[in-house]
Amino acid sequence: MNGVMGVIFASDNENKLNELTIHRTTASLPFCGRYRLIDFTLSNFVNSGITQIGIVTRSNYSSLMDHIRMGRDWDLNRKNGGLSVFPPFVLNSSREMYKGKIEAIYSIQGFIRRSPEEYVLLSNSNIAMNIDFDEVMAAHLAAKADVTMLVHKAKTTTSRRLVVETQDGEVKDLYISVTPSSEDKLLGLNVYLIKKDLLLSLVEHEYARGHVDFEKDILMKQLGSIKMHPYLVKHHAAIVDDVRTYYNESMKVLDPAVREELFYGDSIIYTKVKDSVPTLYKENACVKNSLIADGCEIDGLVENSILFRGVKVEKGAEVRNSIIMEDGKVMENGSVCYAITDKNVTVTAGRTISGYESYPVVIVKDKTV
Amino acid sequence: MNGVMGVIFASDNENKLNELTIHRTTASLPFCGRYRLIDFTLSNFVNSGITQIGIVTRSNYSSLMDHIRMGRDWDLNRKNGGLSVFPPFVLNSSREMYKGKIEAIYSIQGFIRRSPEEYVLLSNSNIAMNIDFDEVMAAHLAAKADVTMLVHKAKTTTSRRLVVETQDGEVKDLYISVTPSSEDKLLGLNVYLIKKDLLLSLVEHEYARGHVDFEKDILMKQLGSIKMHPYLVKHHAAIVDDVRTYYNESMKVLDPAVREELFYGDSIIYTKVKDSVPTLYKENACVKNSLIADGCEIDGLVENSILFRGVKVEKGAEVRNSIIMEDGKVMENGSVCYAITDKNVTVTAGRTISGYESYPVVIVKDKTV
Amino acid sequence: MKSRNKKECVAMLLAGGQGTRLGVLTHDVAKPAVPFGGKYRIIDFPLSNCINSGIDTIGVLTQYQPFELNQYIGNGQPWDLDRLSGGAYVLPPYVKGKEGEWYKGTANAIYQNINFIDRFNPEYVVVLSGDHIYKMDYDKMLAAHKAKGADCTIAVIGVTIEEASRFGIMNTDPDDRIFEFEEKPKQPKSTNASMGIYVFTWSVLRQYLIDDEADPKSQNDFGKNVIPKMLADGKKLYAYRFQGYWKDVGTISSLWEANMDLLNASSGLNLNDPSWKIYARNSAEPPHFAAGSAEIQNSIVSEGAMVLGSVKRSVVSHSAYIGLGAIIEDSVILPDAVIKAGAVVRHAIVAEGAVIGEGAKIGETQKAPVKGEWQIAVVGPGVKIAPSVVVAPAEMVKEDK
Amino acid sequence: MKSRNKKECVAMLLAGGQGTRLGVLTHDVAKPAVPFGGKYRIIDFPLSNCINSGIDTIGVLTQYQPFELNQYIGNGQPWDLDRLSGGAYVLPPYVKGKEGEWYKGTANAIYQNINFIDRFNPEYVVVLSGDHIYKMDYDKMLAAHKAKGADCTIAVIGVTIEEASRFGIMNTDPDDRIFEFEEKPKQPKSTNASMGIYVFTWSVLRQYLIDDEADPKSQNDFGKNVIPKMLADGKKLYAYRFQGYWKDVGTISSLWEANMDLLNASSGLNLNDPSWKIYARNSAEPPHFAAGSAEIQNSIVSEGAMVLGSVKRSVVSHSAYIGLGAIIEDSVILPDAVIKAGAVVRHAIVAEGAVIGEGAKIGETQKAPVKGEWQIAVVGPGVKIAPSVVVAPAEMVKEDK
Repeated sequence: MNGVMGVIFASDNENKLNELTIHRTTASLPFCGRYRLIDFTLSNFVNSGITQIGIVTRSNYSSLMDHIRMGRDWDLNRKNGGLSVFPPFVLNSSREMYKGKIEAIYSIQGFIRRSPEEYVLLSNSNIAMNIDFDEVMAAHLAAKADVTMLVHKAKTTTSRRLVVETQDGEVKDLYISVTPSSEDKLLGLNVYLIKKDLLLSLVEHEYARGHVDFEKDILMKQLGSIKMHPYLVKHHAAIVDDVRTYYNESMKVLDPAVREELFYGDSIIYTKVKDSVPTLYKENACVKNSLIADGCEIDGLVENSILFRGVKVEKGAEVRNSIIMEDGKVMENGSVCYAITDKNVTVTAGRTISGYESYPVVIVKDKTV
Repeated sequence: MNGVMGVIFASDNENKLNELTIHRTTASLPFCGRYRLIDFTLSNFVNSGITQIGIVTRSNYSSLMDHIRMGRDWDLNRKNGGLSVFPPFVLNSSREMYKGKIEAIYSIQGFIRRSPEEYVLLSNSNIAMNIDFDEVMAAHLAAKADVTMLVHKAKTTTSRRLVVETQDGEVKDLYISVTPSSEDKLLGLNVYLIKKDLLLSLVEHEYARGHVDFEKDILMKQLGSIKMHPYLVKHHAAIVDDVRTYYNESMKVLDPAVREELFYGDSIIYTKVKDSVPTLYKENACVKNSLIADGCEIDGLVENSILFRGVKVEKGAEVRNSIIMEDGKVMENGSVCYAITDKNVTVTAGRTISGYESYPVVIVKDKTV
Repeated sequence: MKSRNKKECVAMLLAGGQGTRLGVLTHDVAKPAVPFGGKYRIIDFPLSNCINSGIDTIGVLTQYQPFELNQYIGNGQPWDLDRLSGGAYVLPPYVKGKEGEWYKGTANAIYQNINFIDRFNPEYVVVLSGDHIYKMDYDKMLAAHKAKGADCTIAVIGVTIEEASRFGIMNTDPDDRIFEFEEKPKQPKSTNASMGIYVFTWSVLRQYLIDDEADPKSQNDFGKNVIPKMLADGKKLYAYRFQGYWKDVGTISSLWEANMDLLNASSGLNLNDPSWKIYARNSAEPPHFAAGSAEIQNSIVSEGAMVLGSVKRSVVSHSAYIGLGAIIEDSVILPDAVIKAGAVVRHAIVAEGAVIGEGAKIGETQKAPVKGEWQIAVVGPGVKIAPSVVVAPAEMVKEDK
Repeated sequence: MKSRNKKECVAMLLAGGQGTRLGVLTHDVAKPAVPFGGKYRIIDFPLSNCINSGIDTIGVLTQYQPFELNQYIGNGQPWDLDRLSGGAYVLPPYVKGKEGEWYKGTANAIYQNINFIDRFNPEYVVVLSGDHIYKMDYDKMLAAHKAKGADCTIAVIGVTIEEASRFGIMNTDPDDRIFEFEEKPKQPKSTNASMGIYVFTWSVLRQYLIDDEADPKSQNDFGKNVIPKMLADGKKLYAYRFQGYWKDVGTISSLWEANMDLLNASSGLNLNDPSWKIYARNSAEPPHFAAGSAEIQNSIVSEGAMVLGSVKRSVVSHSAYIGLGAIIEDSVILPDAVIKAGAVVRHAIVAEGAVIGEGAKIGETQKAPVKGEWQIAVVGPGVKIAPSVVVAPAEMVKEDK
């Protein structure tokens, strides 16, 4: 895959993730106990030999910068290629934030043009999956496609998703759906493989006409004029675009089969190494059906939950159906149920946080309840 | 020096550097043929064992990010400490740029507080010198100072400089001078060593009252209340704050004695390694009193000049008393005299660029003359 | 112009021989590469101590096939040892002159690498052992060495008078200057046991190594030859008193005990210390999973592990699997080991990649543990125990059974 | 779940013996560490070729004291070889069994490191030499190897029929399959000279190495034993034709010539190639300085050098000093060498840190050069030549004079 460079959009849909992205981009959203969402895309890229990677940020990207450092944990601290992070400005010296993917690509066209690779893989950062892009490239070449778009089979919900209708293995129609469907459809994963020159000429053309939406202003418009090939991702693929999907997709990972597909597939999923100690279970620990990261101390009950690194659950405390992010603390006899607590949240002794499966409560970073 | 962290302000005075900082911060201003200004401060820090370093940017920092990557060339790609680059926003989520050093420090107070070091070294990035900060610390402790400020002996010019008046080895008075002096004075180098707690409490106090200028609102105001110790830098120290000082300070480096002090003193000066080939002198080369970086090809005349990496001087071309930055090209019979050409400037065949010693002409990046 | 490779202090880590007292655990790997504490290897402790103490140039002296250590250490990145100059170097005895020779003793091992040390032109050399679990700031010891103007400083730890006869004992004057060194004395005069950690002024040690090598009667050992010779010559040797947890893990039972010490806050072995992290090469595994059927108490469990059974007072390392109904008590399960459904493991160490078949019984399955009488069963790396097979207490299983 | 250490292809770099033909230049360092081209060392070429070809795991086999190479390679960062897994490893012959032995031949050197290679479980192994200057994409050669389903692919370069009898010659059928290999044939049947670069399918080579080692009559050499045996067995060996500059720099005159080739665009040796950079450990020096008195033409000069005299048709390496009135012609001045005022150096190599006294005359100071009759004088590393001393053409100076 020496001929492919990667471009990751660090921010997308973050409005709907509200409290969880106040302090961070979607890319750096914690996921699965020790990861950030972007780890999956970065790791898939690296494992497929894509080592020239640009990340376009939009705002709140301190946590992202802190997480990726210069890519050492992904083996991306390279002399040629490696990671380039682009600040959220349109062009270099302006202070205007970019508005859509077209504008974002336009603003880094110099970087894309200068890179020696012939192809570009575009990806959002709100996807968790484990995939070998070598196979995507092989399919792209076999189909003689201009654009290959990754799709998976799923039902539409109220989230904004791109529905892909195909005929004879080619994309026939594309539209955005925001209404729930009863049956599986092919939904776009916002990952595209395309030749660099084609991408840049399409982007330049549309940007010059004031268009910014890649899906609407390029893909839908080019239907019929360029050959679009759908590549079906059969393994588990999670798209996180609001608090509900974040919660649901997190809980799915408690299923060993899903974990197998996400973590033991083609790619090793790397993340920032934090050198935590293993988790300590104390006298009164009772942990069931839960995913527990390193560095926790558990002396209470944990059930159907995900604990990130450094979480403390004290004696008599109960955590059920919840996601407790890094350094969270549930003190004696505290109780957390159907909740997502962001980093460094403390639930003081005896307090209760409780939401509903369909509406998990979110506690923002650094809060003490 | 395990107890000292460093904070570098990447942008200062850049208004006066006009054309040279359109595309970059002062910190990433090319200097001495293969360096950027910030290399000196970073290398002095690293050589003195200061490895927890924050860089506060202000704008146009893409070239800075590209230059420092994650600090690998300075051995700063570390698990604990290393480089942290802070975007130019006041606090995390705002879009307002910081206004003065006080605001900049305030905006990264979390980083400063969390770092385990007891002391902070504050430095602008427009200084080129070679210094051992261990000695500064020893002097600071010996003097039982609250703040140690680095000073050197020089005449004031029309540049804005902090004049330091001393009595019995202590700072007695501080004021800003913008008028030329006939005799040497002690001028501040904008490098300060101070205890973290003291710095943060001073900054908090002034910031809460709307003050932003570190020198005026903290140092001058605290005269008499805290103990300020001047540390005299005896070796060559260059301060670059406008095009004229940039030109003059560059030309000084043609003097072997100055080079000895800058490059063969306490610190090894590191920079981003570019793996250029050695410079090729061709049949008609004639090079006198000039500093020539790697990767050049010279077939013409070069005199009293500095050539950065990858510069080409073709047959019959003449370069005199000039600074030609990276990838500059002077084509056949072209002539450059008293000029500073930014990166990738081409002087086409037969053309002449000529300024005056007191007013060197500046040709902006990527221009073809 | 100064030398660009100079280091004030270089560490030399004596990674030891084949560690025969650890039996099957060191059959294929050098002792420092033995796993510890769920996600570490023994060598992570001295390496992390070095980098935390500001020492970034380390020679790892191993008698053994160097490849495993070479690969584990790699570019040194996990320990922040991927420096522009310096880093960690694995130094097996190499062939020179006609054929080359094994490291004859601890002093000879350093002697054979004088050229390596000289390349960094250090003022001091720290000599460390590769089979101790402890956290220590060598920089403080170095500062003491400098302050005393010592030729050699030896770290000592207080032991009980009963234990003292099992150690090398340093007898010191009130200023901590060592006037006598006794190896395992029957009648110990003090309780300052050597921890096998030395700071030497390199110019002094260098000459002693050359002289020691020239002495055909010498065993080329620090404790037996070099230190006594330095004392006899009136060199300035000082003891540096260390407070804190320190354990030699050169035997099965001490290795097991040190693992158990992690479960016990009062043991003094606390790795959850942000100011003194112990680094390890990361296994890139997801968090561990406790299934609905899991019962885990008083134990530590690391990343990538999958627990369906019951785990009490045990260490479960990364990527280990504990099947449904399996019972793990007072045991250490090393990385990638698989304990199948219904197996019982008590007072045992199950090594990397070992597979315990369904319903097998490993170790003490009857008696309750009595302190000091533990008998630890060991199942070797990759060994497969068939279903329902019984492995006796203290048994060491080298082959499939 | 896949193996996390697997590499498709591992490179083994035969860094050779003491390189006696290079005389004083390799007295203290292994041949691959000899400086070249102003800022490089010979080993930079194969290392850079590897990383540019996507091979990030390299074993460097050296007979010699490994410390200099160990330190030069360090964590591999200059060549982008500081990878999380893989990187460059210096592998001297180490002691095993009773004592250990020198690498007996090229094949034995790889044989002794089978365990190293096995740790990465590669499908292919590239075997390289450490004394050639060239730029080559091994990935293309590997692709050809795979496309042919070959057991072994050998890179060949076209030479003249006169030169052919100095090389190992591969006789091939039209499909480039090798049917015969002749070492320095008197009557060469073709002009395909082996470049000493092999791609092997590891499983095949591994077995051949084991068999070769078991054969007491074998010299354990690729060219003499392994390749002929594979041909005899009917294995699939293919030639891979290389176009471009390639030079063995195993002798003083060829090393000097290769340096001179850098000054001559028509030689085909162009290092100023952004798509195929040659990396080197950087010396962190400021740009070089040409003084007002300097005269430099048809030469290359590297960072940190200081030129006050006259330099013609020469290579001046980093940190070298050429004094006032000194004359350097047709010569190679290695790093840190000092040529004092008024000295004359012609047709010579002045090694690292050598000091040529004022007015000394080194090498051919009379005759104009005649191609093919160059006689290169060599002043060894650190050697000091006193003022006004004369060193004759072709003289090799080992000691101060």
